[in-house]
Order: sequence, then structure tokens, then C-alpha cells
Amino acid sequence: MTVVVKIGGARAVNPEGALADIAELDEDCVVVHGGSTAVDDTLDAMGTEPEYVETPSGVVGRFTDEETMDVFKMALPGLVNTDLVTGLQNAGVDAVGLSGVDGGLLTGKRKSAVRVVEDGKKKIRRGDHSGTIQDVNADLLDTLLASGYTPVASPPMLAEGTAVNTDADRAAAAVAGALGATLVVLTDVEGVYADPDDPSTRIESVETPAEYDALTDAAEGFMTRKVMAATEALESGAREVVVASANAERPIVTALDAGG
Amino acid sequence: MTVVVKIGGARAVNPEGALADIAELDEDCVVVHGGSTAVDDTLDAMGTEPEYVETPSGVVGRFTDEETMDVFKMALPGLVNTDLVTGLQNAGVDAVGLSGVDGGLLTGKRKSAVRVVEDGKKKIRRGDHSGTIQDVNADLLDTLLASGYTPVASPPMLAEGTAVNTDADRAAAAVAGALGATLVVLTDVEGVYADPDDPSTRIESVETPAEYDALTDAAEGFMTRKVMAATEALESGAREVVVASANAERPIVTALDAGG
Amino acid sequence: MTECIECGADVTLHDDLEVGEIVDCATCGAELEVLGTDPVELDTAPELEEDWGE
Amino acid sequence: MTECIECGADVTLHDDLEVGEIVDCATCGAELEVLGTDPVELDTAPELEEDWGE
Ligand SMILES: [Zn+2]
Ligand SMILES: [Zn+2]
Repeated sequence: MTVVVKIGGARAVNPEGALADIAELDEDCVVVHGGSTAVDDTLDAMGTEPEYVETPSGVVGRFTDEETMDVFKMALPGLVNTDLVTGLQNAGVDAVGLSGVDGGLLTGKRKSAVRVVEDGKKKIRRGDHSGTIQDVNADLLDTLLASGYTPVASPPMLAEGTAVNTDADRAAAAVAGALGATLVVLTDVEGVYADPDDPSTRIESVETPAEYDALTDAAEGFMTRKVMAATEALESGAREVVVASANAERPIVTALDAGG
Repeated sequence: MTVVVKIGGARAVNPEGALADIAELDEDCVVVHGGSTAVDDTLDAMGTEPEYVETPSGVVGRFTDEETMDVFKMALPGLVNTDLVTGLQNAGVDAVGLSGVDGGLLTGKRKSAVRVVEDGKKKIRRGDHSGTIQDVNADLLDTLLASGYTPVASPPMLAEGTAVNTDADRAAAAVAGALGATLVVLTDVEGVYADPDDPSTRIESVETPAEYDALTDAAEGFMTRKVMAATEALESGAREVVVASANAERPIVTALDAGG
Repeated sequence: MTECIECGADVTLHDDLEVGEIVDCATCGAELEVLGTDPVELDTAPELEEDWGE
Repeated sequence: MTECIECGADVTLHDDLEVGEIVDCATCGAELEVLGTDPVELDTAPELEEDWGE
């Protein structure tokens, strides 16, 4: 069995519990990370404001112009990935960092124009660097796993010859689907609750369509994306998806026990 | 036969000639790049001055404090590596980017204190993030090459659990030595001349100790480092070293023909 | 006043029109993208698939 | 004046001493690193291999 672990990329979040856990897993493991806050921090260090836009249906997302795309490369495959790989090496995991561009790991179609709503007006913004994953190069991951390495992958993806932004949760979902793996999505929040006010109603894992219908209903706010990613993972071939707290002492083992 | 190609990492230098050349090589190829100007540009974008120090014997090198090391990760494995891998993918080369931290590709001892000369005073500066490569994980490169991938590697290296700066020419030399490969070092200058004022005296390749003694005598200024790296490559097991101009139309094929 | 490139009817435009803005033709309902404001130039706004997140 | 920690002789220090600076003991030739300036604290300067480039 292979486990795909999605972890946050924020430097503020201490991933040590997760890294130590990965070191003790018996299963083959692929780590996928994001790093949106590292992008914002780097833009801030350069005196640039991050730009977020809202789509007509109310989804808020980053608008990634060319300059922001360069900062994105610096922050994700640069700073966050190198730090995670270093942390894993120190935990005894022979990690190898990959961006979605490496070996065409994550490829698909580019979306350079987006419909947005600004000040109540509908607009078209061009020059966005984002894309949707259609293919995962599972061979590259299998090659590294077979030789004892732990791939640590992150956006950008490669779309029409250009490195572009793509959602890290969806990247993790696509990887889990391509490998037929179990996906463990670690989040800073405690999980999704059938009743957000009642901690005992936490939905710990989803394995059937009926269960993820219930999950979709329960997910609110930014958790919606994690649930959508979980849905994509299951539809594309993942064995199982567990959304779990990154703050547990042994977050991955706990998540696998709960899910398994 | 395997060829290790060292290319500059400056974005200003158009590497397209080299990238197209790599696509047409019959030999297995590993690319190693630097990116010092990208580090300086990024520091500049953040309003920070790059810091260079001079050692007692007159060698000028970057002092890499913790903040600069983070920028180094952003610039080399982040921006420069991702752009090179994208360019190679577009040229038809199935490139995979690696930093020296990935899979412990480049490991060795850290040097955190350096003796420097400032205003004529000898001083000890602590907190430097630099190191000297002692081991290369050739297995990781062989694994990728055997599966049809072209590794594209750059500093940092991993020293005592920390990602640190190391010279990219020496990194290329260490890789070529570990693989018993031919090392092609592409530079913006035309090469090393026995008589710098006579273009016909260019030393095109070195294959024997006597030849590189002559080369060492001829090398001047910053070329000294390239020659020292060439020496290290040969001493550690490289088949041959060719220092050649990056500005030729087919720089690598030309270099291999000249050297072979 | 500018003509709708889909149906030819006059399209009413407000004053602070911006490049990139989408205006609807009141007659045929077509979505028109503002390509320029001086002079006003309109073209059919591209259909863009909306995604739930990037 | 401060004592050389190697030979005990007095070491002459100039006024604008900086932390990190290396001073030589005129008596025994030892290289002494300035660890602090107020009060002055000296220790044997570490031998550091000089490399030709990073
Ligand atoms: Zn109309
Ligand atoms: Zn003394």
C-alpha cells in the first residue's frame, strides 16, 4: 500500500510530528505540500501585495501574474520544499523534492483568463498562471519509491509549456488517484463536523459515495476545497481519503488507524 | 558514457543553445547549474545587499547568513531550477530537478566560521552557511538516468543536517567524478588561454596531469575556480573535463568534439 | 452608445467603463467584454469554465 | 591591557577593537579571537581551513 500525505507548507506550522511519523511508516509514502503563506510572505518581503480575486460564484483564489509566478517558484519548490526535504532527511527519511514540472509530474491545461467580480462588476482578468491537472507521471514516483526514496512534491504544474499554479490539495488528490493510494490530508483544523458545534460529530473518513455526500454537506468555508479534493481523489482511483488534524501527536498513524 | 554539463544559472544568459544540445545528445546527461546572480537579484528585490567577504589569501566569496540561505533556496532550487527544467521539458528533455539536499545528493562537512579580512583586520565571521562536498549519491542519479530522466542538480548541499551553500562548479566536478563522466563546463568567457592576448592559444581540454598543470598556470581571475573544479573532477574520477563557451551555436556538441 | 456585436442593438454603457469588464446586452442577453474604452470596443466575452479552487 | 591566554604576556590592544577580530600576541605569536570588548575577552582563534571558493 502507498500513502500520500498532504501537509501544509506554512513555515509557522511545525511539521515535526508528521515528519517523524513518515519516518516510521511501513508503507511507501509520497508527501505533497502547499505553501500559500510562504508565497504571501515572500511577496511581502519584496514589497508586493498578494492579489486575490473572487469568481462570480464566490470562490476566492490567488491571481498569479508573471511576477507572482516567479515568487511562487521561489517559495514552493525553493524554500518550503527544500526545508521539508531537509527536515525529512534529518528524521531519517531519504526524501527527494519534486515540483509538478519535474519529469512532467503534474500536467494539464492552462487557464490564463479568469472571470472575476470586482466592486460588483463582472470582469475578465488575463495573464493568470494557473492550471488544472489532467495527468500524473506515476512512473517517476514509482521509480523513486522502488529505489527507497520518498518523493516530496508540490505545485507548480506544467501546462502548455509553462509552470503554473495549481491547488495543492487537488495535486495531492491527483497523485493519490494515480497511485491508487490512501490519501491523508493533514489540516490545522480538527476536521469536518456533521454539527460544527459538536466535536463528537467529527467525520473521520469517507469511503462511500453516501459518506462523502454527508461530508460535502458538512464542510464549510475553506474546508470545502479539501472535501472537493477528497472527492476528486476517490473518483480518480484513490483507495481512501482521511482528512485529519496535523496537531495530533502522531497525525498520520492516527489518521490511518481511524480511516483503516 | 555519461556527460555532466555545468551551465550558468543567470537568467540573463540565454541557455537555449545548451538546452537544444542536451536534447540531441545520445549520451546520458546530468545538468548542474549555479545561480549566484539570481540570489543577488532576489536579495536586491527584498532590499538587502549581498555580502561578499575576502579571505586572508584574497579569495572573495559570498557570506551566507541564515536570511541569505533562505533566499539561496528560493533562487536556486526554486526559480532557476524550475525555469531550467521547464525549458528542458519544452526542448523535449524529460528533466527532473534536484537540489543537493534531495536524496542526500551532495553531502559533506559544514563550515560555519570563516576567517576574513575587513578594512585590513583579520576577523572570524560565524554563522556562514557553506560547506564542502565529500559524498555524491550517484545511486539517485543512476536511478533517474536508467528510467530515462535527465537530472538537473544545483546547490545547496546537505551538511550536518543543514542546507548550505557550495560552489556550483565544484558540485559539477563532484558529480562528474562520482559518475566517471565527462564534465563539460560552459562559461560566458571563451575559455582559458595559454596567452590571454592570443585567441589561438586556447586550451580546449585537459586529459593528463601535465596538461592541467599548464591549464592551471594559464587560468586567471575567476577562471581559477573553474580550473580548480576541473582538477577536482579529474582527481575524483571524471573521464575528461572540457571548459567551453556557452555562446557557441551547439556548445555541448562542440565541446565534446573538441575534447573527444 | 455602441452596437452589440451579436444582435446589432444599441448597448447602454455606464461612464466608468473598464477594460476587461463584461457588459450584458439588454436586447439579446449576450455577454460582451470591453476590449478598449477610447474608443469603446466590444467583443463576445469568452466562456470560461469556473473552477472551485486553485 | 589583557593577558594572552596562551603565554600569559600582556597583549596590546588598539582602541576600536571589534568582536570577531583576531589579534596576534606579540610575545608568543598566538592568534587570539576577541570574544567580547567590554570587558575584553580573548580566546585562542580557531584554525579554519581556507577553501578556494564557495
Ligand atoms: Zn445583443
Ligand atoms: Zn602569547
